[in-house]
Amino acid sequence: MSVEFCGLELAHPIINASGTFDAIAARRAFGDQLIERFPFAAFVSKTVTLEPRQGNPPPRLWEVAGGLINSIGLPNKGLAGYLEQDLPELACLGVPLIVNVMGFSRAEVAHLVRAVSEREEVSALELNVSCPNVETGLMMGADPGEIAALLHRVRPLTDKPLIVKLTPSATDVPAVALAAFRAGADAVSLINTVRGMALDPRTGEPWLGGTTGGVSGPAIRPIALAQVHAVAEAVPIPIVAMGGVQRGRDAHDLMRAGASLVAVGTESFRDPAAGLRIAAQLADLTSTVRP
Amino acid sequence: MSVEFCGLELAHPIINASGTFDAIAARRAFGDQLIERFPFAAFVSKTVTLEPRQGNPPPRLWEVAGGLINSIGLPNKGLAGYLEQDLPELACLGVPLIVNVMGFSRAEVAHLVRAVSEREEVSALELNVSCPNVETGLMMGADPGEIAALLHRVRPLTDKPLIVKLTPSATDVPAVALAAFRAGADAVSLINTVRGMALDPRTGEPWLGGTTGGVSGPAIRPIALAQVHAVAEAVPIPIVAMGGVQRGRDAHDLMRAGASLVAVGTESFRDPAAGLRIAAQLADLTSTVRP
Amino acid sequence: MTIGSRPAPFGRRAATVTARETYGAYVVLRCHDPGGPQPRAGQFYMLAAAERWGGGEAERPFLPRAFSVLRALERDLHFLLEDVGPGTSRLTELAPGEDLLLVGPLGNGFTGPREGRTPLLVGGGVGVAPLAIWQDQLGRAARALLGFRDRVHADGAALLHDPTIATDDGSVGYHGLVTDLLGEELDVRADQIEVYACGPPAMLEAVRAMCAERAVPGQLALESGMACGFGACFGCVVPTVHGYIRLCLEGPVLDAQVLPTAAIVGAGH
Amino acid sequence: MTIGSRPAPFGRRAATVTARETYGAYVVLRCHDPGGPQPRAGQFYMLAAAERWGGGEAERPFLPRAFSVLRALERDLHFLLEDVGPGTSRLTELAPGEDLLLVGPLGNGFTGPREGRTPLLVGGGVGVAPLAIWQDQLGRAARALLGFRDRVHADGAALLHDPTIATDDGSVGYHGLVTDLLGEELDVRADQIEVYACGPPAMLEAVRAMCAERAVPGQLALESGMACGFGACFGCVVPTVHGYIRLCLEGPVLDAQVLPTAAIVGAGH
Ligand SMILES: Cc1cc2nc3c(=O)[nH]c(=O)nc-3n(C[C@H](O)[C@H](O)[C@H](O)COP(=O)(O)OP(=O)(O)OC[C@H]3O[C@@H](n4cnc5c(N)ncnc54)[C@H](O)[C@@H]3O)c2cc1C
Ligand SMILES: Cc1cc2nc3c(=O)[nH]c(=O)nc-3n(C[C@H](O)[C@H](O)[C@H](O)COP(=O)(O)OP(=O)(O)OC[C@H]3O[C@@H](n4cnc5c(N)ncnc54)[C@H](O)[C@@H]3O)c2cc1C
Ligand SMILES: Cc1cc2nc3c(=O)[nH]c(=O)nc-3n(C[C@H](O)[C@H](O)[C@H](O)COP(=O)(O)O)c2cc1C
Ligand SMILES: Cc1cc2nc3c(=O)[nH]c(=O)nc-3n(C[C@H](O)[C@H](O)[C@H](O)COP(=O)(O)O)c2cc1C
Ligand code: FES
Ligand code: FES
Repeated sequence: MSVEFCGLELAHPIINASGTFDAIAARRAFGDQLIERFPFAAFVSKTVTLEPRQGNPPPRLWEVAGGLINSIGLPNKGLAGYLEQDLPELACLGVPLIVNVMGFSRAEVAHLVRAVSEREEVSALELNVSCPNVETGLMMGADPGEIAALLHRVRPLTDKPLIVKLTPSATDVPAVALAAFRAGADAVSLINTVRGMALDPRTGEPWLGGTTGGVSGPAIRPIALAQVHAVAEAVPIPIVAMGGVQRGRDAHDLMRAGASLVAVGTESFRDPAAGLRIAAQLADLTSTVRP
Repeated sequence: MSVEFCGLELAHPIINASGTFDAIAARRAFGDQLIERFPFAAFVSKTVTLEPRQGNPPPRLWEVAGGLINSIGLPNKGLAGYLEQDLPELACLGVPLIVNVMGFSRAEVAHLVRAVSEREEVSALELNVSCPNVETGLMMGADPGEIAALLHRVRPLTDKPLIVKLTPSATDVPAVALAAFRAGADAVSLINTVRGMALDPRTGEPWLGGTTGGVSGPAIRPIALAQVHAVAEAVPIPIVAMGGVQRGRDAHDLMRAGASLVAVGTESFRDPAAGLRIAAQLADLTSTVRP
Repeated sequence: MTIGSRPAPFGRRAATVTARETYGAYVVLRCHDPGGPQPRAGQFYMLAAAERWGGGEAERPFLPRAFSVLRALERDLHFLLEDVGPGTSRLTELAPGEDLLLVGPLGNGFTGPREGRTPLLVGGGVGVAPLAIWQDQLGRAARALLGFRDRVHADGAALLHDPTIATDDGSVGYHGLVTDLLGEELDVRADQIEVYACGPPAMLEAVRAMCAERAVPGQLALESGMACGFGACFGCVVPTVHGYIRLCLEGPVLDAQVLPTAAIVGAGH
Repeated sequence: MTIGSRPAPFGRRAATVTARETYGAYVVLRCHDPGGPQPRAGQFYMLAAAERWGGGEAERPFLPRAFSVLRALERDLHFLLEDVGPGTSRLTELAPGEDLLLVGPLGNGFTGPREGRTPLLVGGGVGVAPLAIWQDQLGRAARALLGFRDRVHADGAALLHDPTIATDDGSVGYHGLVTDLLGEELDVRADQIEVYACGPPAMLEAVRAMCAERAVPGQLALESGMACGFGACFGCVVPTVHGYIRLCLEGPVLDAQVLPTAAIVGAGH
């Protein structure tokens, strides 16, 4: 099952979705078994921003049919904290590290890309563009022009593979993917969570501290499959697919639709070792399907 | 619970979502009880197009977590067939009729609006704009400019309430709603289904005859709530909200978020009389909440 | 009383499971349905478990599932189920005392044989269900040819009176396809028979082709994926010579002649 | 053996339910967990039913649910459950022989009282759960003050040794709040007590305020909505004087002093 992705050699095609697995916390909970049986072929960090962030006020979670809405708000230690404290610890995981970064202006993203890229522990970068550009007011990831301008700025700053994580809420996601490809992205990843909302059953007010949040889990799996399929027809670069993957068959479907790697997010909340199970199920399916 | 909507007096705020209840077929299955206990305060037709349509090749359905994907493809008798055969029968339902129409060009929509609007059995029109404009190539419902141009063309053609049914796949749904309002829409309805896909577990090929389809049911309820909330903040006109409504509380949530009416779609498949149950549950909730 | 004269009650109603029996690979569920009318043979119901309909494979089931009525006695409805996925898995584990939610009877059902013809029932697998109630109504003289995969499935044959059995593996009865048995019958008396068939798509298609070839009238009880069962979703269409028709409304029993093929895409498992 | 020295096994494992008992409004589930380490008092597990986790109210549950360990004896884990929604509804209907899926033990647990102080356990409602195992470990001399809504809930008091009981409606024991009882204790010997408390947000907040006022050390076992239980989702944060902390990782037991409030938004029901 070993696979090549943007020049990286991975043991299998299953990685984690950004922000859904904290390897350092998991090691505290599960000890060194986590390292011995690390569930992912590469480890993707939670989104790192330039400055430290507290994240959104709680409540941050709301369960829905086949999934959940989260309004976490990207809490993180900020670039410096991440590079100093987390990266050295993550380097012990024994799998390639992909660092997910987000900035609120092109200059911020450029700063992040340059600084992260300098670190040899880092194998690839993922750009989270599901946020507005404070300069233009446009969602970076929803507009082909924004994406192109962003990549023209940051692409020259690193030789490492650059993955652009698309937002599912664009009118024309394949057009955004195409713009990213043309401007030099090495791969795209999709889908990020889909905007959703819930009301407090007692008060009728928005439940989530952040008012709205993002839906993840099997509820969005058919949406992910459709978008991956459409993007695969639009761009020739590798795709990291995610959205509601629970079983090997879901991963297999996404790969049939054109994905090179599949990321597991919400399912890890239900089963911390979901990545291992899904990778094994996928290997079974692949060996049965192509004997 | 009686409500006023664009000048219509409705017995309660629950109507059906277009294409999810065929009153004529239901009368064949359930007899006159259907009329005696008609579950909706107004009846919305399945989308009517200018020409008759067979719809997509089967399979047309795929069940997913908390919902289903459909790729029905708008089969209908065409405008003439609808006006001649269906409308007289629907007039016996005893509730206001809302006719949903779709055209593939502004001229087609204009033709449909004019012809439908002439019929006195019709209380209001709903424009289904979840399709590309063959003239411009743009999704009519995803682009504010398209919507404005369409409404400038068709708004003068009818005095009846004109509801624009928004597609949930636009980057900025509130902007589309605002364009519709400014160009004279009396109300907006949302959300239509969300594009999704499934693969045949045996062959790995797309399962649906139409390749992709639309996800409906509780899986999309949090998405609907978020979009209704955002649109309600953007426009002052009434909103018909739909998407995964299963219980009175779901309808109540959508009304809290800004809806005037709530439409029930997929839940009618599980329970043909769902509309009655939901209207009763909503009445209970409303009377408890505002004593 | 006119059988099947009343339409289905509007809406979904609860019916308590009164018995659960296994017939080899199949489960028969009986439930008490005091509110419903007597169904016609060939009609079907949409069923769901009242509790915990969901949470199975891939977080399904969500929609109700269609089942032919197997037998209807004294306000008790019987259904024959094969566990092929999350919906049938949930239903087949229901125990007496638990509730079903049902809508029905739906669809059209079989009509009696044309003048001068005797009925011949041809069933495959779980498709024997509508033939049992049809035999109840036609009388025991109505002969049945039933095909099954193997011995454990052939136990389903006990639901009909004196059937001739074929199995794919020869473990019970004739070793081969039930359509071989049908062919033998048709060779002898094609002009005296009206065929009533229900079974997997490939079998139904073979039956259709045989009937077409010999101008034998046939009524085929088809399956297709259904969401609603009462004409609301347009999801269950099958192609006919008149275009697509909603199987839940115009079927599930269709005259073999209207079908270009009875091998419905996406049906069966 | 050092109690609680081993981390939780990585991943989710099945544990068979061995007993189900009711204590008034509560259910105690026992399950056999040969693979897991001995939990510490105050630690918790993420639980789900192995079958049919889903298909309840609003098509939930989907995520596992957090439960404090009530007692851990001979590789058997006990949990105390109150049915408040689709997850607890499904879990409380599990019968012996059915499987749970569990992850844990997770979180930090209580630590022994500071030099010179004796423990006083203060529990409200289903919050008595972690106090039972803590009393097991501290010894029966550890006194417990327990508050319940009414008689049917007060049956949960039987899970601890010789507790002093308060009920909101006066049906059992003291008529009033358990924090009234705590106040009386603190009035007498604030300098000799360390408080261990678990219960609904409003009760915990009252306890926190009382401890703060009289400089009494307190360890509060909190609740907040959790998706993962092992630090993966950042969903369970509660505000502390050091900023937000993940309750599943840094808690669920927190020193009362770090909390600006123990009335956690969105916790409880
Ligand atoms: C009119 C009629 C009468 C019937 N009578 C009977 C009867 O008497 N007894 C009986 O046992 N059965 C009967 N059936 C068939 C029965 O309805 C199906 O077996 C049942 O719906 C399967 O549901 P499931 O959840 O168990 O399996 P599913 O997994 O829903 O279905 C099994 C098959 O459906 C397809 N499938 C797989 N995944 C999906 C998905 N996500 N969405 C949609 N399709 C999928 C595949 O082809 C799979 O093999 C009848 C069907 C019809 C239409
Ligand atoms: C560390 C810890 C230990 C715990 N120990 C115990 C214990 O020992 N015994 C025990 O009985 N309980 C315990 N709990 C609480 C228990 O986890 C909850 O009662 C349980 O998760 C409720 O799940 P439910 O599905 O039954 O109800 P839900 O409906 O999920 O939850 C009930 C409450 O959650 C909110 N809510 C409603 N709908 C939703 C939704 N869609 N998504 C999110 N929230 C919603 C509301 O506030 C509602 O009143 C503990 C919790 C934690 C964090
Ligand atoms: C709790 C939570 C936190 C997330 N945090 C991030 C994040 O920090 N950065 C990011 O790019 N995506 C984040 N995501 C999105 C996931 O990476 C993934 O795109 C999405 O959850 C869909 O996958 P899933 O359905 O398997 O969870 C988060 C998702 C969840 C559920
Ligand atoms: C089977 C099916 C057919 C539909 N057909 C139409 C249609 O003809 N015209 C239309 O505007 N919307 C159509 N819709 C969309 C619904 O009106 C509604 O917007 C959507 O299903 C969300 O509501 P729900 O989750 O309650 O089903 C259809 C939906 C389904 C499931
Ligand atoms: S199943 Fe819905 S129309 Fe036939
Ligand atoms: S529950 Fe997920 S981080 Fe605490």
